[in-house]
Amino acid sequence: MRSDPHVHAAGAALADLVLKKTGVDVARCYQCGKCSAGCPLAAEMDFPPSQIMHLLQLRDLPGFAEMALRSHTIWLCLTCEICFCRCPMELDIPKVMDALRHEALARGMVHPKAKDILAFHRAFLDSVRVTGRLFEMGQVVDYKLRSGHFLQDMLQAPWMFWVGKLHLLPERVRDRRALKRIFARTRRAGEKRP
Amino acid sequence: MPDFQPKIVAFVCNWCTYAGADLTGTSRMKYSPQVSIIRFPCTGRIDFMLLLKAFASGADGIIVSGCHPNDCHYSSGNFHARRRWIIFRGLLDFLGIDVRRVQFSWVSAAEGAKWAQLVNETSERIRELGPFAGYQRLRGLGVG
Amino acid sequence: MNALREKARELLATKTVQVVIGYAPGSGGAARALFVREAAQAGELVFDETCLQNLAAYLMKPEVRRLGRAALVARPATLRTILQLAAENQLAESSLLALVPGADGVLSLSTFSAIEAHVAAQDNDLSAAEKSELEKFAAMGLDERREFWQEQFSRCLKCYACRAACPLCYCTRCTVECNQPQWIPVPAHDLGNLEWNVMRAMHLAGRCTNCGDCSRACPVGIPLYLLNQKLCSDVLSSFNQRSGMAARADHSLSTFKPDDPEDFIR
Amino acid sequence: MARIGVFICHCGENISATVDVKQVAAAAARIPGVAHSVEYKYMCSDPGQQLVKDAIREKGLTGVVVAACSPRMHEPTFRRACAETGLNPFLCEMANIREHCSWVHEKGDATTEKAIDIVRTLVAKVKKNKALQPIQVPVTKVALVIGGGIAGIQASLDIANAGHRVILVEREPSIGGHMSQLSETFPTLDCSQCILTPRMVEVAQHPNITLYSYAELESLDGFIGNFKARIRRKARSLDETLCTGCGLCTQKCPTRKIPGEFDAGLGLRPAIYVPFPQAVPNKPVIDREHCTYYRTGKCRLCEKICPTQAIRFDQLDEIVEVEVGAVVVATGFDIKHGDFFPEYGYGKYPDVIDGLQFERLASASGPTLGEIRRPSDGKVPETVVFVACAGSRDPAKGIEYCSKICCMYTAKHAMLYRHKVHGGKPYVFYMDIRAGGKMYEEFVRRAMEEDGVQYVRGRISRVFERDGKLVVKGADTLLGARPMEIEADLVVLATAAVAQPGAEELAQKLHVSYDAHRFFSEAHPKLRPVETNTAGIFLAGACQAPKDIPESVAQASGAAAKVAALFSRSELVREPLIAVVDRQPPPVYSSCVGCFLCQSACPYQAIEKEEIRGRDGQLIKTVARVNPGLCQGCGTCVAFCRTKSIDIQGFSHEQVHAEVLALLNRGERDA
Amino acid sequence: MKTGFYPGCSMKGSAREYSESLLAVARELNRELPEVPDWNCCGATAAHNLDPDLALALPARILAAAEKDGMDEVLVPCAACYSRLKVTRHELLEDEQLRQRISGLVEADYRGSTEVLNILEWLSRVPELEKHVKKPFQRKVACYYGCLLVRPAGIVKFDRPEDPQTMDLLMRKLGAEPIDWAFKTECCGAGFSVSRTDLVAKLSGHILEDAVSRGAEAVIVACPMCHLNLDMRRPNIEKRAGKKISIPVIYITQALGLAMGLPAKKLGLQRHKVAVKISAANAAAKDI
Repeated sequence: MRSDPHVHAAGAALADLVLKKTGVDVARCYQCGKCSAGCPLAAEMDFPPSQIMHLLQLRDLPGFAEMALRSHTIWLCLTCEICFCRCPMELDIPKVMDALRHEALARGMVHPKAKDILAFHRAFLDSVRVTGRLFEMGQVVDYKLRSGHFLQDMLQAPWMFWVGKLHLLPERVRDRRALKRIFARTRRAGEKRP
Repeated sequence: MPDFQPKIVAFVCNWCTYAGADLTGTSRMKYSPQVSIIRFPCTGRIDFMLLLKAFASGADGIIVSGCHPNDCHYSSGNFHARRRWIIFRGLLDFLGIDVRRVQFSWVSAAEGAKWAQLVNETSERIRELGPFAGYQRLRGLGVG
Repeated sequence: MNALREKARELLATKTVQVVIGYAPGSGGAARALFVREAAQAGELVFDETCLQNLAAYLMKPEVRRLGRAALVARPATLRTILQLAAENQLAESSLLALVPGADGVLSLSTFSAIEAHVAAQDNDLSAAEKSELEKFAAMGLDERREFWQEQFSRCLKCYACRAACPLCYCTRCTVECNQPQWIPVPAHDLGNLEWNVMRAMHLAGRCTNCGDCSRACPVGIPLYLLNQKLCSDVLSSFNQRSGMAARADHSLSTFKPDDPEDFIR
Repeated sequence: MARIGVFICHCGENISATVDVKQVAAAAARIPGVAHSVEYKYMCSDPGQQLVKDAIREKGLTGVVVAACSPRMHEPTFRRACAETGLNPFLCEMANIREHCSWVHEKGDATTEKAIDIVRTLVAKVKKNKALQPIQVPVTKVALVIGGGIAGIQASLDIANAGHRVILVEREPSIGGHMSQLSETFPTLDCSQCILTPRMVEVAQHPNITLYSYAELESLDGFIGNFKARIRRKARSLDETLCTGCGLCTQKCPTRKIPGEFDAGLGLRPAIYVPFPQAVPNKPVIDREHCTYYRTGKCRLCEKICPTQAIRFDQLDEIVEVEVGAVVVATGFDIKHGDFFPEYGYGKYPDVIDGLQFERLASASGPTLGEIRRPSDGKVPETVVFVACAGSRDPAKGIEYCSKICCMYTAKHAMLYRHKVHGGKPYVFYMDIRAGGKMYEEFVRRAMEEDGVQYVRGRISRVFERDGKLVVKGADTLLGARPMEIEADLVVLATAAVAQPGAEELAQKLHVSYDAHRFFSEAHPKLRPVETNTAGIFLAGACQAPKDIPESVAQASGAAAKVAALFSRSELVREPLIAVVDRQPPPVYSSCVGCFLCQSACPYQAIEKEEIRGRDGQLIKTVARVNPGLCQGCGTCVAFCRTKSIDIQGFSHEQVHAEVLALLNRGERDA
Repeated sequence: MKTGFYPGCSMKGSAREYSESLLAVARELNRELPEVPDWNCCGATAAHNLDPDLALALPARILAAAEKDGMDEVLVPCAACYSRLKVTRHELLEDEQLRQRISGLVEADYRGSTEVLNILEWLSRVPELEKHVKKPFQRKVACYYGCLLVRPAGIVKFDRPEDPQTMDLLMRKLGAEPIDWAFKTECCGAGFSVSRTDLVAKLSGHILEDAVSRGAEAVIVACPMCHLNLDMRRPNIEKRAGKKISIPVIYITQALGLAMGLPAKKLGLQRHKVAVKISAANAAAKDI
């Protein structure tokens, strides 16, 4: 931790926001690259994790930190925790990724290629909001509507019915009103949902 | 008691904590100015009577700090001190004196950051506990 | 009792000792000390439940020492006091023997090792009643304890009767008499009284053998025994040590173990 | 009536930037007993000191308080200045308003107030100071050097060549240390043993040096000039005076498959062994843990064949007591071993090795006679991955610091590999290259430019085994952190340099301080790098922090110079900050009642019993007395004394009592 | 000691056989596993990706319900749910202010007395598990832990994050021979099963290929998501790899059930995409 209070006081750099929300001080990253070396999806990413950290480190250089928000990386991160596990500085990178996702959503800076991933997550939460539990059938249909991928997975569904894995009717939480209230309260803090 | 500024006396040994506090300074780490240090050769030298005198003279809190176990410059002064404090603390508590006002600690010559943290946390705690009015009232007869 | 008198007579007659320090009936339900220097006088000795005083205190008085070798009628705490004084280099083995009256006669212990063996066999724990009183204190709130002691100490006269009665307060110059610096203010008032009593308790920590004479001596009835019992109990629980168990022993506060408890130290 | 002078230093702006020094000076002037109070920009400068000296003379000061930096910095300066005017130096005190005030608080009234508090406290103290006379103690002109690596060897030779006796203690059967295990040395690539062994022989032959190999320090008591060391000579199971070092026993010993320490576990040795051919002394030792005779009671083959009947199965450890005047600690370092890097398979895969093991592979005296062959199957590796910073600069592994030597030795390893295996492919994964040193950068450039070592900037994430290869998962941070996999035959981890096991215990025996990583602490990080906080004990080499050979040697010579300087005098002057027991005229003699609780509390056995006898020889009383030669001034006895009969000079009851009262603003009534 | 059971959504649907086999095994071991009353979804990846408060609120409601019901611990067999519950517990107990705020959000107070347990911890506690083995599972198996059972190590504090051993030890007790392999804790693609099937095919493909190349006859898992990716996504994996990969993927509870001699059907083995053609008893492969 840096002890000088003045550093954080000046301007609201993204790095400060990350520090506030996650407790992770990106200045501690010394760019060893161990996270990128172990990340299962680093090859798919536009900026591997160590570079995301470096973008945040360039706190005052216009446009750089924003590149992290607009990156595909933050949506590809699987939260597999291997980077955090091996980071010599013990930086909770997955938590930073979460914070960046939330910020990207709030600022409307989601990477275009993340559309499908985002659609899936939204369909998932919608299902939970309505039933309190994930209704896989409903979610898959919802996702297809949101993503436009109608054919994908159609082959799987009959088989899943067949082996008894997919139900036509959802499981439900009894106290669904309570769930709705939770969603209503957290929504205020979170993204502007469509 | 928002603007209560406690008076805290730190009794520290010369070799570890005094040097550690020097390091805090050399490293320019900041801490609360309510604490002042009195230097002793070793924690073994610190007479429990001095702690009583500090409270009697108006201290709201006391820090006693020296070398970590096995690191005493004099090899065992801190071990003797530790025994004395175990007993003294128990007695104070038995007499209804809040032992949270006396913070014992080990701060080595390398632990400048720990010193700053210790002082800040102790000041904060004493600030929360407020002035040591109960003890200071005993001075009523004006002897000090 | 007859055995005790017989033994005293014999010790004096054979000049094994020059004085037998024992008890004689006293006023107010407590026996008083009796110094028997002639065999003929031995018949005055008594020993019963009113004999509470720790006669070891007299061993430290120069006037008594001048009398010569003493036989001391000893209660359990007295024996431990003798050993503690020996451990503090205050008693020569040849200067005394201890008389322990029991159901079947009187035991004469003439060496420190004999006293040690006897002490090791006796019950040196606080009594159940003493323990429960300490527990009651521990259960009280901090403020409640403070108020209790403030009230008690407010009555202290600084008469030092506790000190005079205590066999372990043999210092020729007490801290309270030091005036450069003046550690403890001379007049009796709340602060000075607290400091005096804390100081005395600390100076007895690990040394006191819980004879209780300080409390009995206190003219205003401050339960000083509580402080001493608290410290006895802390010394035992923290260091597994007891005072007055051996004539050559390290004092529990001037020794240490590397793994003494330190959960209160940051 | 006290006449105290208060001298407040600005320390440039170090103090005056946050403390209102004028206000402090004004406040000090109002303290009763203060006769003079001034502030000045640099009190420690010549004119500043002159200010103090002039005031002492002109104002007839009886005490001086210099409010400036820590007494650890300039107390000696101002005490000397006082002494020059004839004022007893112990009547001068430092009020630390820099490290403990101006540097740690923000500018403001509270900070100035605190500075005034500190000054008032020290004024109260100095009023109670007494003039003291320094103590003279004799010096035993023998040095104890602990550790026989290159640092210990150098220190021993330098001290011995200065004409003083040296006792060199080495834990292992031979001196030589890590340097004797190295193949070549950077940046010259000269053979390590070739340059080391002549020094080892010189140690063995030097008339001033007594070598105790296979020995350890048991305890050290005493103080500068007058230490007493107890050394445990571990049983070699051998009469060294008879053994000729012929080596017959080591050749015939039937128990031969013990992983050898000298070869970092890669080679095998017998149960009776000499660690390496050039060992000094060249006398074997029996490893009792593995020896058949000690395990089963049968064998004794070595005893039978020894031409001089030197084997002693019943030999016991021997304790040697020596008196020495100074100690040089040169116990060196270790590297991190074991299950330290599960993600790299270190300790799991035989072909993931550490730097020291690679040294042995590359060394002509090593298990492969200098051929690079991997441990698992003896194959010559076609691809070798070298990993720098394996555990160093890694707070998650508990080691924040840079091990300092790895950048250089890794470059050396990669070069040696290229020299020995033509067509071999060396990769070095690194974070930064730290090549500060004479010819060091050039050396690393040579590895890249001439020897074709491929450097990849990044830390590897994982090593796993697949089809007989070690798959190294890394990323090149210079290429967009692009992940890469290298199939290697051998992986060499430059594991962190750490303190020796047992460093903590040794520090405790010596009463020297050590840091969080158990490296021994120097007295001052810049200005007293070879001294410890304990006078008379000096440091050399990597026991203080990771160091390479030239630095270790330089520090060893520095420590030796310090020892020689100490031994240049026959007597030392010590500060008289020691305990004294009160003495009074008859009939009291002393307020001490002779309970001797102080005696068991004293860490130095400095408290003696003194019998006071009358003119007739009759014992009047037995009281405590402090032996001023032994007392180190901790004051533990003082706090135990119920009659306040023991006091400590410099931190007396009166002094500290006055400080407490003054600090809390209540000192004036007492004044 | 009351141990509750949090099935999570997938164990009611796509991972039905995990639940079936767990309950069958629990019955056999005489262990009661009452469900957490009126439990809800833990929020999974979606919640923590999109909404930090929701990511804590959903698990907090579950924990509070379990605590209120007097459960000393909750068994969470799904590794993903386990991670969410464990992380939430950690964060709430670390930060009292946060705990109070989240308690307000979910209208229930979780004080931290209920612990969170994964399936391996639960099984490791069964005394003398080997005594229940009737048909030793004499197979070379690849124990696949995935990510969230062992990471983040500082929070889950379970086994070691690199080369963990708990499942290997359990399988050894069942008579199996766990192989030493490189992908024990590599990620399978997790929540991308539907949205980025291509990536799942790649990551899961690497895992299966390593297991097969080292002679494993089955992959043992303890997570419905891992199972989904390794089993149900097998067509995608095979398509990407350009070859047939027939190694079955078995929940540890199924392996245990087989070793205890329970019928395959009771353990839901028929619901797998990749046919499980091994029985526990012997090396002679036989269809079940």
